[in-house]
Formats: sequence, C-alpha cells, structure tokens
Amino acid sequence: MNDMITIKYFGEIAEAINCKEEQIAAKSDNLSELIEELNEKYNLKRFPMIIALNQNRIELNDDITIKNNDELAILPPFAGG
Amino acid sequence: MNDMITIKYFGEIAEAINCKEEQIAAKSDNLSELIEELNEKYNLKRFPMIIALNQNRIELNDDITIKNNDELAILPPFAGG
Amino acid sequence: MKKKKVFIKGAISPEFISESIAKHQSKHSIGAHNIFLGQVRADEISDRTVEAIEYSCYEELADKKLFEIRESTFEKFDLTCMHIYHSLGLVKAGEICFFVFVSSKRRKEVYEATEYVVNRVKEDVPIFGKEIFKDQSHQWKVNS
Amino acid sequence: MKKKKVFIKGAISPEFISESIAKHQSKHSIGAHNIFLGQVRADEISDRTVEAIEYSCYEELADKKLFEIRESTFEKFDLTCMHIYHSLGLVKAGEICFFVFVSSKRRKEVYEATEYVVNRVKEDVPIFGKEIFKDQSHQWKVNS
Repeated sequence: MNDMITIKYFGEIAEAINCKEEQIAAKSDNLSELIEELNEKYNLKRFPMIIALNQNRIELNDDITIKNNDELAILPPFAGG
Repeated sequence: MNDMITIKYFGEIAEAINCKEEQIAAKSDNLSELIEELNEKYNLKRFPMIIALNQNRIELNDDITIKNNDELAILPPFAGG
Repeated sequence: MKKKKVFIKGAISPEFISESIAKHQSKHSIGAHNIFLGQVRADEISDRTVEAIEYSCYEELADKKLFEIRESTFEKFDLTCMHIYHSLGLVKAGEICFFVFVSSKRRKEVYEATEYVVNRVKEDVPIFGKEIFKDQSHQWKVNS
Repeated sequence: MKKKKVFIKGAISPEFISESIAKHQSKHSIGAHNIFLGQVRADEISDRTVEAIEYSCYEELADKKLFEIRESTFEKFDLTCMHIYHSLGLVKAGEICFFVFVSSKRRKEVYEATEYVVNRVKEDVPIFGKEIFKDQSHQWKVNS
C-alpha cells in the first residue's frame, strides 16, 4: 500500500476545505476507502460532488482500485456558460 | 374608369420586361382585368409571381376593385437571406 | 408603425456585428444572445461560380412585413431585444448579407426565436437576389 | 487528441468575436453561421447584485470533454466549422463569458447544433463560477 495519490479540489469544495491540491499516501488501494478517508478529514458529504480518476468521471459505487501516482479530482457540480 | 395606377416590377420580372415602374390608365376598375391587360402586354404568365396592392399581398382570384392612385406591385418569389 | 433600420448598403461587416454586440453589454438583464449570419456562398451552378449576389427589395412592403415579424416574434418569445439586418446592393462571396440578433434573459428560447425570425424574413420579406457569376453572366436566386 | 484553444483569460471581447467571423469569410462554401453568446447577468439574489463571475476549471478533464464534444458534434451535424470559447478568471456583468460558433453550408442544422454544443459544454465540462456581489460577498453559481 501507501501509494501516493494526488488529490485536486475545485470550486466551492476547494474553498470550504481550504485546499486545492494535496498528495496523500493512501491506506488502501480501494478508491471508496480513500474517499471515505477524505470524507472523515473534510466532511465532504455536505457537498454534492463529482469524482474523476485520472481525468475520467467515475461513479462512487464502482469498485475501483487506485495505484501509485493516480490523480483524483473532487468536483462540485459544473456551472459553465 | 381611366384611373391612374402605378405599377412596380421587381427582380427577374423587371429585368425581363425592362421596366421597373410605370403608370397606366386602367381600362377597368377590376384588378384581375388590369392584370390580364399587363399579361397581354408583357407575357407575365411565364413568371411565378406575387401581387401586392398598396403594400398588401393579395390573391389574384380575389375580386378586387382598384381606384385612382393605387400602387400595384408585381413580384417574383422572395429570395432574401 | 415605428421603422427600424434594417437594410444596409453592401455587405454587413464583422465590425458592424461586434458594435451591435458591444451595444448590448450595458443591458445587464441579458444572459444569452443568439446570432444568425447568412454568408454568400461561391456556389457552382452548371460550371459557373457565383462571385456575388446583388440584392434589391420592395422597400415599402418589406418595412411593413419586418414590422409584423418583430411584433409576432416578441409575442411568441420572451426576448429582451431583437434586430434584423439585410444587405441591399452587391455582396461578394464570403461576405455577410443577413444578420439576425436575438437576446434574452435565459438561453432556452433564443435558438428557436432566431430560427423563426430567419424563416419569416426569407418567406415574407420581398427581397430579390441576382447571382452574378465570375464570367459576368447571372441568374436570379431562388430560395430552396 | 488535438487540443484547440478554448479558454480565454477574462471576458471575451466583441472584437475577438468579429475577428472570428472575419476569419471565416475566406471559406466560400459556408452559407450560414450561428453564434451563441453567454453574457454575465447582474442578477439580484436576496438583495445582493451580481457584479462579476470568477470562472475556474479542471483543465485536463475540460480539454478531454471538449474534444469529445467536438467529435460528437461533427458526427451528429453536417458542419463546416465549430468553435467553443469560454472565459476563465473574472468576467463582469454585461461582459461575455461563453462563445459558441457553428458554420455550415446551409442554415437548416445550425440552430440545433449550437444548442447541442451549448448544452454539452454546460453539462459535461468542469467549469466553476463564483458569483461576486457588489458588497464583495460571494456564492457559487449553480446551473439551472
């Protein structure tokens, strides 16, 4: 374990947790567990959010394995235009 | 009778008959008869055409009376845009 | 019947379009603009290539029809502004001859409003176009 | 994946739009352009008035989504050209933040193509907007 994962936060979420990007050593190679870890740290559940792993949008209930150097993005709903 | 009518021609029709505007003394106060008179003069039947009397589009089969100083327009199909 | 300036001598320049856009920047309730531009195509018709279109119109009837189109467009759609411009005289291939500009609070209706205005102008406004070919021969434009 | 320039720092100026139009005048097969412009509204939200929107995005994912939108737009519609521009950073009320430009031989499909591109960008491209009020407070923009 202890893969290094880059995590990027955007918009309202980045503002609320006061962090745009961080690198963390994941305790598990399961994405859901990593997100649960971030939830506990930042109380992310108060936000509607969209998840992207290595620039691919994913569903949280997917059983996804993360690996070293992956980039995870935590995004609020899109508001372009 | 002998009302003076202004007749305007546009586009392909004006080009073909070599006339953009003329004033004629109508022999009858019936529009269809006036148009028949113009048909004979210019062979207008070779053109698809739209008729406007005093800036109102009209149907040729309407029974319309013309009066002195009326403006009749003989228009080819519209081609704006 | 309030008459709005619609007809422009020659081509409609990109600068004219940007000035129209700039004029709407003081209207802070507008959220969406939609613009239609008609550009003269260098169509090939039986081996001849269109070089320009020369537009003419029956202006008195055109003004009347344009007024009706304005009225019914504002009745049908929830718009802040609507402008129509059309060239008269010579417009070369690649140049713009028709400019419809629709603005609204929200984007929802602008596309349909633009299409409605474009179609009404093509169908109801007495404008005629002489397609002039490179060899200086010509034929009269027919809308399909 | 060919990357096209989409993001513009600050507002999209009317001059930028007219230059884009002018660039298409050498394409003599184009008969119709359709342009969508998104303009920042000075909305009033519980007694505060929006003065500007500050846009940010997740650029790597945005580029990927914009590429997909381009591909599927050209698949769905018979277009000659299509361009998308969106502001990043501060755009004041009345200024333009979003510019979609679609060109085709004939007018028929351009309206629907523009609407499709606008909707896809709003739904799929990770762009975020901070609505800044006159009193310098702010809230995060939510698309309706």
